[in-house]
Amino acid sequence: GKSGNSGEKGGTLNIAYMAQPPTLDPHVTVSVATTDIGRNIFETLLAFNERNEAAPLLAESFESSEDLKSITFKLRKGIKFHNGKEMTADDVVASMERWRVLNGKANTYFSNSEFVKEDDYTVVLKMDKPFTIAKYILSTNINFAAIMPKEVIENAPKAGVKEYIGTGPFKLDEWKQDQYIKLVKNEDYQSPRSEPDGLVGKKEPMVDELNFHMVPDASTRTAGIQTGEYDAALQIPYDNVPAIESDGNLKAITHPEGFSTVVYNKRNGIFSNEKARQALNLAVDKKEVMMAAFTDEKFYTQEHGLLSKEFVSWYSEQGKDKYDEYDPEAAKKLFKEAGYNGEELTILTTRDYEDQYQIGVVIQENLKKIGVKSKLEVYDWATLMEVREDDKFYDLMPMGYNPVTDPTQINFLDSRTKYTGWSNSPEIDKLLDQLMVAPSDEAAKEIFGKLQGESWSYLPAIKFGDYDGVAAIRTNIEGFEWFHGPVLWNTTKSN
Amino acid sequence: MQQQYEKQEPLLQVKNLQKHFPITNPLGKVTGHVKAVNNVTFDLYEKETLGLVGESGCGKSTTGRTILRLTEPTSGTALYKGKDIFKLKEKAFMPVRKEMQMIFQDPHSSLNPKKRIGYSIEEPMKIQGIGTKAERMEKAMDLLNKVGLRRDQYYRYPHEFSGGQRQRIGLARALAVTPKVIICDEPVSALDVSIQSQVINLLQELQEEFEQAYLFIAHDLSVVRHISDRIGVMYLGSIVELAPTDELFKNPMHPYTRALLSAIPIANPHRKKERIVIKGDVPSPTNLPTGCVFHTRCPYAMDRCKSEAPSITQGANGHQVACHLHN
Amino acid sequence: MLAETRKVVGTDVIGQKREIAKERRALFLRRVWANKMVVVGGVIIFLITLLALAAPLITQFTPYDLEAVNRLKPPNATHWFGTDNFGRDIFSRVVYGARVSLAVGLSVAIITGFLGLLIGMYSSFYRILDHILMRIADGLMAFPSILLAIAIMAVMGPKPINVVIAIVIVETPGVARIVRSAALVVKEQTYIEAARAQGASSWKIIWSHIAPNVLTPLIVQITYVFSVSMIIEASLSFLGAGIPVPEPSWGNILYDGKSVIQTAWWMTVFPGMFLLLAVLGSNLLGDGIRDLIDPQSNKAKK
Amino acid sequence: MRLYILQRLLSIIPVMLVVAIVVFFLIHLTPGDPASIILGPDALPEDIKALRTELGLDLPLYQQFFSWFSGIFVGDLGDSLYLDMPVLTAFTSHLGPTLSLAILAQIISIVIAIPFGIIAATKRGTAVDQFFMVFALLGISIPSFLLGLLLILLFAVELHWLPAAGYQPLSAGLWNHLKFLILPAITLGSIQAALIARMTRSSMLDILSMNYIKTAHAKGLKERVIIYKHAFRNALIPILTVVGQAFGTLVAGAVVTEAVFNIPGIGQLIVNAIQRRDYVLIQGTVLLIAGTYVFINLIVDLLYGVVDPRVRLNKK
Amino acid sequence: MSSQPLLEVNHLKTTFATEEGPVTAVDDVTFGVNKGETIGIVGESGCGKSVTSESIMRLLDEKTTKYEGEVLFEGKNLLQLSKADMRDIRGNKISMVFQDPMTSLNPVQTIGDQIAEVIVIHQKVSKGEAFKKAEEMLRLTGIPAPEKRINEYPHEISGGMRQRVLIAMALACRPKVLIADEPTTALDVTIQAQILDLIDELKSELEMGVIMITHDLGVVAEVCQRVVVMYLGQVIEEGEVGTLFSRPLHPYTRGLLKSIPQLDGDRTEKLHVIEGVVPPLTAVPTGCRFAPRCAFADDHCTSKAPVLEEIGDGQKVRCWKADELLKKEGHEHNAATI
Ligand SMILES: Nc1ncnc2c1ncn2[C@@H]1O[C@H](COP(=O)(O)OP(=O)(O)OP(=O)(O)O)[C@@H](O)[C@H]1O
Ligand SMILES: Nc1ncnc2c1ncn2[C@@H]1O[C@H](COP(=O)(O)OP(=O)(O)OP(=O)(O)O)[C@@H](O)[C@H]1O
Ligand SMILES: [Mg+2]
Ligand SMILES: [Mg+2]
Repeated sequence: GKSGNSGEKGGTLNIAYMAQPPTLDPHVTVSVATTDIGRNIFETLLAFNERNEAAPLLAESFESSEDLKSITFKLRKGIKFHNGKEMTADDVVASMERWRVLNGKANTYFSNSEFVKEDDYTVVLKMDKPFTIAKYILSTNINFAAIMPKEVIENAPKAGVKEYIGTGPFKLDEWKQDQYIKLVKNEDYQSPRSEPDGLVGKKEPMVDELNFHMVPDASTRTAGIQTGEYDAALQIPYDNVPAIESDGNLKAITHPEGFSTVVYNKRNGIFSNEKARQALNLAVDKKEVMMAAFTDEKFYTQEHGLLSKEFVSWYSEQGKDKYDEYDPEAAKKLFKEAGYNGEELTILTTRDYEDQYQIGVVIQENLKKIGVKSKLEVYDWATLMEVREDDKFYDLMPMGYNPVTDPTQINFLDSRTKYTGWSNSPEIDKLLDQLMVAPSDEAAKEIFGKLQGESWSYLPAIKFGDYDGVAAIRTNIEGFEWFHGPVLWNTTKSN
Repeated sequence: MQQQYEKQEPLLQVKNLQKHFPITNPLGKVTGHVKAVNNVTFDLYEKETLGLVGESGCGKSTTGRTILRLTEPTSGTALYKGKDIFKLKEKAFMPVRKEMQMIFQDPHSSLNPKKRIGYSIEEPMKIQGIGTKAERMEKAMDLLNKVGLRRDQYYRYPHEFSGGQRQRIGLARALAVTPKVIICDEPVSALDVSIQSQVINLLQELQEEFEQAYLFIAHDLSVVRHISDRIGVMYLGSIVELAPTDELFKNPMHPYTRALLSAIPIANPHRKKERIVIKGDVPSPTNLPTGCVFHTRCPYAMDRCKSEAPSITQGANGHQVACHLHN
Repeated sequence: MLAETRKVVGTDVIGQKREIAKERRALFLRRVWANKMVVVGGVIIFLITLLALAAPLITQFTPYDLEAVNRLKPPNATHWFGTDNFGRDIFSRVVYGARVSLAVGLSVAIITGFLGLLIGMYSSFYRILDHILMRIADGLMAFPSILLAIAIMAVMGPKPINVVIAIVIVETPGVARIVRSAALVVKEQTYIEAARAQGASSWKIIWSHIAPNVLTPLIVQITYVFSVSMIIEASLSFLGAGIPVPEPSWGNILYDGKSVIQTAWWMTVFPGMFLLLAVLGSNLLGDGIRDLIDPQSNKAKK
Repeated sequence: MRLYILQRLLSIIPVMLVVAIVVFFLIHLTPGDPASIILGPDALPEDIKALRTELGLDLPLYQQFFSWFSGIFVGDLGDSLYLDMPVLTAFTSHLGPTLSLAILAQIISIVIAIPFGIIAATKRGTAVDQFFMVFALLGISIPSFLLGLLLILLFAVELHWLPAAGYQPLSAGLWNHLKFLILPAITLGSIQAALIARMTRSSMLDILSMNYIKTAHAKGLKERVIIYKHAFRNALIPILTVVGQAFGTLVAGAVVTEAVFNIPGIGQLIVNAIQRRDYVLIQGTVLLIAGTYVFINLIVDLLYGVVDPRVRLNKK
Repeated sequence: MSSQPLLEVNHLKTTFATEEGPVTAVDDVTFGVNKGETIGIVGESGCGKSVTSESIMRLLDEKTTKYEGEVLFEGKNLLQLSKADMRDIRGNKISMVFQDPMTSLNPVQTIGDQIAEVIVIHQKVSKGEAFKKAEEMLRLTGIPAPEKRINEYPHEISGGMRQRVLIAMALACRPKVLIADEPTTALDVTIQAQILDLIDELKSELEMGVIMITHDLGVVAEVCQRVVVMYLGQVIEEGEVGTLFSRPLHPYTRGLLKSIPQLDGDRTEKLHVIEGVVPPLTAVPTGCRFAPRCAFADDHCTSKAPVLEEIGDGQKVRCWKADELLKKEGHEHNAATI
């Protein structure tokens, strides 16, 4: 809660955004756009505070039972939906039940659990086994557990609800497909009282309108904020940052954006052999990878940890030694041992995410240096999504992931999610299971350390590091925060 | 001469030839016809030159083109050596093509502008597989010489020639394969008199040598008179009079023929003569007059002429005429 | 008398023919030289082609050597055209990129030229075929090239040849239409009738009489296609469906340069200049060749 | 005449048929799944399957084709999978920006290209001719994503004369509407201008050597009158053809330019639809573009008749 | 003859710049036209008749053409006139009927428009009046129902009518000089006769000078008062029609006249031809240009170019042997032809 509400109220905040979300229903999609825009409309029972701890938002408070098999949520009273109806336990149960089925992780971990109403302002999550990290999953900010009115939930089609009614500080006013999404201030918004803290605490809609303009071309976003057409522009290309910084009216804001990896195909081809995976780990210059993709140390951190440094509570040194290894000669030998004999490897990538493509280029060059042939297969994102499901199609796939808030959200670890790459480590699976039922946070942390170590030796993927994104705002914007996405309440615009 | 013909079998017999071009509206629906050729009947004998004269647009070229099946006839027959060539399939017609050639009226558009004239002249030989490459080239250069051009012009393009020269190239092309019948569509109209006589002499020499028959279409009656054995006079798609040359000039029977003959300018400033002026405009070929096609402009038109089309009558000396005045 | 001239000349026909042919060649060469457009265009294209072919000899770096620390360095003694966002040498990328771009431009131009000629000619000649082919062409013209490119690349794999196929499909209908419209006019000319009168087959009429007369618009159109296909390739890169990288093409160098245009002008200026030169050269060459093969245009020449 | 127009309009049907079949199978053969795109990369297979069922994507291909195709005949192009609106609505709402842009670009290109072409033709072989033609070639040598960006940097970022990107409908006022379109229209227009200028020049050259131009000189007319009144109108047919085609391609989507200037037009619609594998929308849009194409060609053909009386008769 | 010719062409020389170097298509052409007189120009195809007439009007492409000599009209040298002054003369005081009626009319304008246009610019009358005049001109040329034709396009009327439209256009401003370049080549004799009559009538009415270019010596004999014979870009003989036809002096003229097929001639006899071919303009013979084909040529002829000389009776000839020929066969000839 650094920034107060010093600025003036009112005005319209024009934000240049990258892509239109498929829907604003956070239950049905993992789209980041849905999160970034949807978090202004919808709220959750729990959300992360600045230390990435689960904290109550629509809940007044929450409490785990002794046996860790249930969590009780006390709801805040007097919260009104945008349609004027008051939020009660019925709405919460309906929403949470729908989310529990639709969210991938929740569906796995809460498959035998249930939300039940205790009274109008109390809801209990009942689980079949102790589950420590349940609160983190509930606070997830992507594909999040938005609370909507019960009636809306009941009429919701599979592809997402059509009426976007939440409790958030802004209401949806107009969605002009592929042009803009306009939100207006929710005059009846009921804010938590405490100081602003991450996604919780005091939230006050300061501007009258939030206008998300869909501007897919990055150069155009940059130009648009330079001319003042936009007040904020997200995902500014790194190479445009100097231009932003040299402009007295503009400010560049760097923020954690995700982590970079290359995923192995562990079911078919050479990388089904662990030795080959380790060979690649030795062959790739991780600094060069990060540099090529993210241009400057300002924008990335070389980091071995599965969760980024901000997740202080999860930090562990395990696996760092493996991360630091770089030895092309040894790599060459190891590849031989793994049975490599001159075949051409396929690196699957897309230019829709430029960093992934650039990582692909660097990997290819690094492989070439040790005499391993490879080709880049570049597809558009939609095609990539389909072909990567084919275990004969590729050997390596550079992939970036949004920051995760707990280890269970890392796709490539768990063999049971059947995520592309097809990890198959009983060891990792076992550690994940243990982690979830760990009796305490300390125990969880220790298990996580083991998990991280194991993952660096099994190598389902190589993590290259964490990277930042850059947003640009005009200097007359105050209170613009970045926390797992833009935080636009409490933001003001002066003239 | 004509007595001679009677004994002989005609080489080409054209009977009741008709060619109507459909006029279509934008939808492709036929709204009417240009009756370019209505009733043309004539015989062409070996070694003979048959002149064909008439008003511009009366269907002379169309007659020639139809006989070569460059456009399909509407009705009628054309017997070449006894075979009806209109009934032949395209393949079976090919050998006949070899024996019939045409010199086209328009020297500007009848040569491919992108081909050297040597190529154009050699092409008919090539199509019919005559000679080797060198022989063909030799012959083409020879032909150029014959029609009064220079050998080194073999490599030139049509646009480098004047209209008259182009007409001679067309002639050379028609002569490249020795055909039996040549349809000469105004082969000398763009030439000045000196070259004109050169070409006419050449045509006559070749006729002697190869026993060719010519259908000779022209405006210039003095030329037609000089070269033709017989002359047909066309008006609005029909042959109105056909007679041996001297007979026709001595004794023109159809009023149109008379007007035509009287209008010939004579290259002698000391001689003036009376001209028969025919009034009115040529009727449209889409909307032919009833009865005799000439009645709208005929100074002697009778009631009968308006309603009844005259049939061709055979007169003495092989003189045929289609006119109510003469039967 | 005519026979006499024949004899006189006939004695030395061979010599004379040789003489004429020699003169012709000389005249043709003189015309080529006199045609400034052909000379300038030809020299430009020749030089670029030479540069592309000699790429390994004149470049110090391969277009793939990356050195992330050296990214976006302005032109200097080692990197004549500077470096790109991977620290790769732009000079070598531009030179090698010429290979891909020229290959795409040329192959698209040649293939569309050939197909367009074929389709245009036959549809102008046969009515029923015309209806079928032109409807298909109309339909194909409506297809966004990006859709075709993505579809083809997705189905057949991201290979340069598929970029060519995609552009060919999009560009062919236009070429075919131009050829057809010109051929329809030519078809009605008397000289076509004359060829028919001599018994020429349809094949001969189409290919040796109509075809040479539609060459002028065809050449103009295919030089246009040559230029445009290099640009389309660039645009496909922009939309993520261009020449599969990291193979350099002017298109994808330009595209990479676009995001750094404010800080690294050299990434767009150099490939852009080459693209411009190639377009200019090909158009000049095309116009010039048209003038050369069009016998009529000589007359109007000074 | 009316019948003729009707017949021409009916010829849309075979075109549409071809397009419909090709686009349907092309897009369905292309990898990518709309359901998994809507649900995102981490969606569970069951959810994707359920959504596929809901969207009717699990039916056999031919069945999908026929249900879509039969809809066309009653004017139902289906609903977009992604955009939550009927295809027709999506198309018409994106058509406005595209049309405005296309018209403005066309005006710009014509205003530049035709005088250029005419002057180059009348000054054939001189430096003026060469300068104009090289200038015209610049238009086709710069990819639009680059030209567009350069224009933005110059006129929007540096000079602040015009906005960088975006779109305002005509209802927001003429200037508000136009100011967003000027730069993209120049970007597009410069490409078209190159082609039109070249065509104008060559067509004018043909006409200027015609006999009737000599007749006009012999009448004592001024050079300007001869060029504009006698020559230009005769030269217009091939020019019209390229203008028509150019306009067609503009309407079919100035994909890149619309992306650079963020104009919500047909080009953006189709690119987004492709990236999202919005089958129904792609099919419908391509079909409608084909229809537009046929329609534009019809107008061009009718204009031929206006320009040249001979064409009215010779129509086959 | 009359004191001052209406139009006088003096030593006109027209040179084209071509790829193969400069080509002089018209070289030293001199003749004049008087009021009410028709002068015929005849000669081999390609000898420069059209270039001569277009040079008078300065209609050739200025960039590639060079004119020398002078064309005097009303005391002014047309070759030196400013463009604007020249425009005043074209179509107004001197007009021209082109060789090819099929392509000389603008296909996209109505006939009325095209005729009225010339009237509007030269006579400064309103458009409506100009149309009335145009209609009147069409009627004069014998086109039936001109009020209907005036709204038709060139492709809708026949070749003969187009020819008449061109004549109407040329005569619309009642010019002082009419240049008619083969106005009847494409027409049959009956229509040809009509058109010639028309030109003749208007000539007398307007006191025009007419330059009639034609191949048809019959036409020349019927309508011209004087004839100019050209060969390879030069005038080789000029004279009164009567004189020239009865006493041609230049061997080429003689050959030409002898080549005409006579209506009452012997058909079995071969037509006379002039031996040899015309040399190309890029290789004109030094000396007399006709010498290589001339039966009378000697060394003097092939080495030295003759000049156009007056022989008497207004007859001029460009031949070294003219005197000789005149003496030798003057009387025989008269007997032979007539
Ligand atoms: N392909 C065609 N379609 C329609 N009408 C035609 C066609 N060819 C010729 N005609 C018409 O047929 C009539 C006769 O034409 P044709 O060319 O045979 O005349 P012609 O006697 O040769 O005239 P000319 O002496 O001018 O050459 C004309 O009215 C002409 O317009
Ligand atoms: N623009 C030009 N450039 C070069 N040569 C030309 C040009 N125009 C005409 N000529 C040449 O000038 C000569 C005279 O041509 P002109 O048209 O005057 O002949 P003509 O006497 O009118 O012939 P015809 O009777 O065939 O009309 C020809 O040899 C021709 O090739
Ligand atoms: Mg004819
Ligand atoms: Mg002439």
